[in-house]
Amino acid sequence: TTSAWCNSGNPLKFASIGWESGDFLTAVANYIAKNGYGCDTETITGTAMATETAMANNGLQIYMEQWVGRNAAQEKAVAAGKIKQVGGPIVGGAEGWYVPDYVIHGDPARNLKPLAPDLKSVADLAKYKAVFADPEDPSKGRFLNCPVGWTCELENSQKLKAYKLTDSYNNFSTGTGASLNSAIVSAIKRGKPVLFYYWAPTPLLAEYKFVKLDEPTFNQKCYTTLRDKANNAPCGSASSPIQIVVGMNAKFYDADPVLVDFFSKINVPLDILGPYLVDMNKSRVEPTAMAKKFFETHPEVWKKWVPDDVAAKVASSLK
Amino acid sequence: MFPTNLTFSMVAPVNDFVDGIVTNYGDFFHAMAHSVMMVLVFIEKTLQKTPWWLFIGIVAALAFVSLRKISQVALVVLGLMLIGSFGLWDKMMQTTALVVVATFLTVMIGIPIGIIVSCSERVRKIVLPILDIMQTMPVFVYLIPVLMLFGLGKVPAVFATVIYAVSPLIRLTNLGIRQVNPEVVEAAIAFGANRWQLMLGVQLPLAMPSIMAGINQTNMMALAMVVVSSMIGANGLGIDVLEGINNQNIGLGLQAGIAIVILAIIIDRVSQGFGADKRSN
Amino acid sequence: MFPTNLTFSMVAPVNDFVDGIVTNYGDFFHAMAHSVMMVLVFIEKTLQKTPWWLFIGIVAALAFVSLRKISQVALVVLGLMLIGSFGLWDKMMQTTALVVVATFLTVMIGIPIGIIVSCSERVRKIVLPILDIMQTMPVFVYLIPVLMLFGLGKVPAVFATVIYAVSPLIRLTNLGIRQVNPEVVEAAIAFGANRWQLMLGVQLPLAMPSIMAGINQTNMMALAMVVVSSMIGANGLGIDVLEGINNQNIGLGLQAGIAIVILAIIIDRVSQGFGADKRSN
Amino acid sequence: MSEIIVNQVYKVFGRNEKQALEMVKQGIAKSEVLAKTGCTVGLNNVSLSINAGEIFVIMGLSGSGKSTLVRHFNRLIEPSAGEILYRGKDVLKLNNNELINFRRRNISMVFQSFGLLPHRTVIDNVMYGLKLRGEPKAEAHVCGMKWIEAVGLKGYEDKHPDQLSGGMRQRVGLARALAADTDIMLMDEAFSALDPLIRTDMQSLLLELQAKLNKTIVFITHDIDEALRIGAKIAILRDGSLVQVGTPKDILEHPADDYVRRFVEKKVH
Amino acid sequence: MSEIIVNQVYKVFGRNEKQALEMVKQGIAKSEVLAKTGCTVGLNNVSLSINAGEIFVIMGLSGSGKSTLVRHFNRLIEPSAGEILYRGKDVLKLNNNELINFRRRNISMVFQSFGLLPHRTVIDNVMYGLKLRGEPKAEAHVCGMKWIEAVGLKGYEDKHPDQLSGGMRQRVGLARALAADTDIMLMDEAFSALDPLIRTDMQSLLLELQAKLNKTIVFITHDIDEALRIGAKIAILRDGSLVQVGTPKDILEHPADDYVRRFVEKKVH
Ligand SMILES: Nc1ncnc2c1ncn2[C@@H]1O[C@H](COP(=O)(O)OP(=O)(O)OP(=O)(O)O)[C@@H](O)[C@H]1O
Ligand SMILES: Nc1ncnc2c1ncn2[C@@H]1O[C@H](COP(=O)(O)OP(=O)(O)OP(=O)(O)O)[C@@H](O)[C@H]1O
Ligand SMILES: [Mg+2]
Ligand SMILES: [Mg+2]
Repeated sequence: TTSAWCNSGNPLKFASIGWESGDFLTAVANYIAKNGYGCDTETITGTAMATETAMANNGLQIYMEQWVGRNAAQEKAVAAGKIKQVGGPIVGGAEGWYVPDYVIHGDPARNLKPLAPDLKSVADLAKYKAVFADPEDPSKGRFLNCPVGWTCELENSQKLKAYKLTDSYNNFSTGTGASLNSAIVSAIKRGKPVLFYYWAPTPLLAEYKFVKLDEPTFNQKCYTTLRDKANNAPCGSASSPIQIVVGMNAKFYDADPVLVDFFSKINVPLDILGPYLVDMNKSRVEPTAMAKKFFETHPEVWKKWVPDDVAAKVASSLK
Repeated sequence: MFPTNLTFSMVAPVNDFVDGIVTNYGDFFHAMAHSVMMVLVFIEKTLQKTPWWLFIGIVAALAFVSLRKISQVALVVLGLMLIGSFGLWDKMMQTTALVVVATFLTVMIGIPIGIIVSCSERVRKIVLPILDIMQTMPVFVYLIPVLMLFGLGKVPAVFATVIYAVSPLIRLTNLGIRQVNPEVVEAAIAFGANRWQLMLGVQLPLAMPSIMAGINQTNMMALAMVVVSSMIGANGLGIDVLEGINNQNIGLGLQAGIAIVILAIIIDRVSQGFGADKRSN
Repeated sequence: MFPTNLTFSMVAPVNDFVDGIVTNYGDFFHAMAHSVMMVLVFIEKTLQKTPWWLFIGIVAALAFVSLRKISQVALVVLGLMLIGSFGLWDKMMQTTALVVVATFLTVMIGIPIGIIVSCSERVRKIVLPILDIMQTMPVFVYLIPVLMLFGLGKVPAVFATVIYAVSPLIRLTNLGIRQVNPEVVEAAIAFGANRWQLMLGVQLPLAMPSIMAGINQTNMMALAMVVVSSMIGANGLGIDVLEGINNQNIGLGLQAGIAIVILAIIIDRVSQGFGADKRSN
Repeated sequence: MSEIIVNQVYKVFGRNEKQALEMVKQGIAKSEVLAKTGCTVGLNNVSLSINAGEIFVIMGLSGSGKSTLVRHFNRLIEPSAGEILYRGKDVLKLNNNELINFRRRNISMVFQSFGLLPHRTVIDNVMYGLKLRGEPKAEAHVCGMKWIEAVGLKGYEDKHPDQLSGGMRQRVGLARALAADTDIMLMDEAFSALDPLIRTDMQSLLLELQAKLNKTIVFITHDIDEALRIGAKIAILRDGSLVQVGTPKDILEHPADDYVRRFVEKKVH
Repeated sequence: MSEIIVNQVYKVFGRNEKQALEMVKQGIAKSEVLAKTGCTVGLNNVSLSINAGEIFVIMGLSGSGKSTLVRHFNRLIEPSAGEILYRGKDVLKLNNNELINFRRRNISMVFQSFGLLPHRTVIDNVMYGLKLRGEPKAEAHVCGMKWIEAVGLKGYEDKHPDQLSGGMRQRVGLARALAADTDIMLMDEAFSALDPLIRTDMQSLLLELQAKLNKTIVFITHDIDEALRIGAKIAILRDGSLVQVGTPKDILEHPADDYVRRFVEKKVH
């Protein structure tokens, strides 16, 4: 089986995604495309801004982990037909508002008392604003929002209104994923309470124990108000169910049905993925090495994605 | 390619080391950062509470004292009005608080160090590589540990800005002082100038053009750091730039960018005016 | 707070404008960028193919010619070896290609403009605000359109680096020339020096300390842009820094950061050596 | 034949040049103009003519405008009013190229404050004029060394100006002007920092040059003995105005006023 | 009583100071030392003593070490060997504070190349010494204006040095040293750029100061008339060595060698 795109001499460029699950998926797909389909592959680093821009302009072809409806630029490109989205490489992603487990249950081993024992849902937050006090303005709590410009930032800002938390919590922009992550890790290491937005699958959620706060069940009408900046009286709702897809440039999509078929079949089950992510984060294993390990230990998963001849080539390249 | 048998890695030990510090001393550093943060918050709140016309008035007055030209003052006022009419007034105030504090600290640190460096060849040899490190070590490398130690937001932003912006000021102060005509210095010494008098009365005034170029660079670099500051949770104009990036909203980013540029030019012109040679004839 | 009835927005028109350009002229710009990229790729490939010992040898020879001190040359060699033993040799070569090309372009652009600016008060008044904009307009604001026009990677990286780094060089060249003792200039004119001879024979040599300070800043800023370059798809040391950030791998980032610093110091010292006053006595 | 003609030249330094010039033309005194406008009168209605091949000495009180006057000859200063002719051509109307050529070939200058290039060695300073007009390096070097020797600086050719004494620096400036080998030489207190022995040698050198090569030399000095020894004509300035021009004999025997008399008095008694 | 005693002072400029010093001590000539080591001999075994209240004149060829010698008195230059005493105290052993006080109260200097502060006005330059030692501003201003008038620069007190003529700059330097009102004044060719009228005034001023206030004045000049007029003693240097010291009469009547004879010859004939 061969690829029309690669046979005509085009390099196949993957976006380097910059978080563990994305890096892992990219490494897996890259390896198969290269060794199974004989493509000339490349993974290009860049911020989401740069890579999303390049995707729309055919500077890159493949973006292995796109969250549908969670990035404005991407939505625009999809709507304009410049990016096609296929498959479901990960099923069962999650997002929401989290607090470390020790804030609710305490941690005797570290001598941490439960500071918010009755915290279960977002409705309880107002009561505990002093626990999450904002150092810049201690009369309110601090909610660590997701990086500026992401769709989740807007949703969370609207949710603060919907949950009537604007008087008791400051909406704190963390700027980037890295600084959000660092702030959380720092709080955990020091045993301090912290309230934040996060998503899964991620090493952070896989590594530490967190409690996800309950939200009203998903409701499309309310969700629409959450995505409208101008709406000052939104109603509460969990975010829409998560759909993770492979994004590809439309030109590539049109040119190469074979590879499109491959990409749309890729799927790594969460229970396999989770430990890999922690491993990548903790012991700093390179994504490519991780991919090889995955090929060796879980042939039953990836062999379903490709025709036998391709599978054989990949298998033989592993030796 | 470099032979692989010669390679080693410092990744793991460094990570462990940082982890250890955050776990064991994180609270201490957070407490330290808190007082600095309170100062910053206070300035920001004061600026934000100032009515916009009063703020423009004060800046215009400053500009007049410094530049002595009505046309320039008018441009300053127009610039501020433009930022306001972009709807960026509040964010501008946050950025101003940050930048003014960072620039102030930088000047307070940079000029004395520049002076010390100019006085001794040995000190210069030690300080120069440190400056190189401060200026080229990518902010993000040390920013994550700093963030973990000091908390999100303003404090690490000021910290990073000062580290990044102080280097050209030190260098140019040093250069300026070293370029002062030795005959003039000799004359001052001959009349019994002590170190202090020599520095304040002769070397610094004659080095002023270089030092002002250093302060200009400090201003520029401090404002160039506004976006980085927002990446680590400092409010202000940088947030709009980030939002513009992440949403491919070029207009939004450009608006904030223009506001940053206007702020830079105003701060620069006013400070340069104060340092300029006021010789009338 | 600024009164909201005075606000307006330029977000939508700007976005439309950029969209239009990209749609209509994108291909043309991409083709243009392509040739620049081929030069960069060629340099990068050549550097990467050079055996590591040969590369170190060449740099050491250059350092010797410039610095004339065995101890300094030894440090240069050690620094390069250290980068190699971090396993960053290839990435270093990519970064070197980018930085050397960007620095070269910056110097080629910056010094002549600095000279022109020094000759005319009117030009200075026009150029200065442009420099302010180039230095403080956040890279990301114009990077998205540039990226849309030129594609990912090296070309926009060089573009951004030159824009960011050229400003201090222009300023310091201008300052240095303006500070040259007017009596010396007068004497040269009296003997019939034309503009060219005056500039090359008198003003530039006497402005050298300032110009070298400008080149130093250019080097520093070019290397400070390495991370930004990697954010828009240029390979090199910046990638490890980004990865370090994204994965909380401080050690990885630090290693790359150290490599960047070493590179900066080597490039700086060697270039400063070539510019230094070689007066023996 | 007149080599240089200066015709009703005025020069005012300062911001209110126009206003001050008006005041000067109305005959208001230099000190009053200074007090009222902050402008300094450099030259006040100076007219004179200098013959080819003569040594023309300019004297006057410190600050009376001597340096300002000679700077007009090679147009380092533009006058506020008036005209300056070199061999009948208006120097102020030369275009840029003509001016450069005029400075390279026809006129050289020794500066009161030396004006050496601090980054060049003594020999490079002396060769400077020759290099500017593109003479071959080897020849220029030979010529430069000749003049370095003539001014007594042999052995110092590779030093930089800051390693020399005041008088040595002055001699470097002298050698530079001599090496340029121009028709006119402007010498602004060119011997002021020299000891009497070297000074006498240098005076002889000038006389010889003038006699052999027929150079026109404009010489500023404060030393009346020197003026009388070498000057074919002497001009005396005061507060920017020309008080008297004449041969040494004229000046000694028929001083125009008390000021001139006091100037030359020293010699008389 | 001896105000200043110079004892076997050597000064060599350049990198191989030690080696060159050895050569000088072995009696090798200045030009040879220069050719061999690249070092310039500034002073060569100079010993002399200057009495309180006298005007001590130093003469010598350009480059013979006059400026170098007087710079040793206020320790702007450290000698390569030898000692310098002020009222019996070794100047080279003064600690930093003592040295600063010595320079503020006891010794002032007029520089050959003026050494004015370019960023300050004339009056600020003249007041500089007074300000350094902390005198009240008003008094310093009065004193400064007095000396500006004395040197004939009234009206120019708010100008900057670059707006003055050479002789005017020199007079600013003079006024600055006079205003400092110290026991010793070092005057390095302090009148070289002045016209004869002002120069005579300045000479009288010096004589008056010396007579009335008993100042010790070390005066470098190239003008033998001037030396004879004001000098109580004259020292003559050659290639860094002291050739003769004596009263004007001594020197005129019993020149130590041909060199000295030629120096004073001009006067004799
Ligand atoms: N800083 C210096 N570096 C090197 N050589 C110097 C330095 N200063 C002076 N010299 C040398 O020392 C010698 C004596 O110089 P000095 O200035 O004392 O001469 P001088 O007698 O004052 O001459 P003049 O009458 O020309 O001023 C000269 O040969 C000069 O080249
Ligand atoms: N660049 C200038 N700016 C302002 N005033 C000046 C400038 N140059 C000269 N002057 C003034 O012009 C007048 C004449 O100066 P000039 O230098 O011609 O005097 P001079 O006759 O050469 O005196 P000296 O014998 O002291 O050298 C002086 O009063 C001086 O203050
Ligand atoms: Mg003059
Ligand atoms: Mg001297």
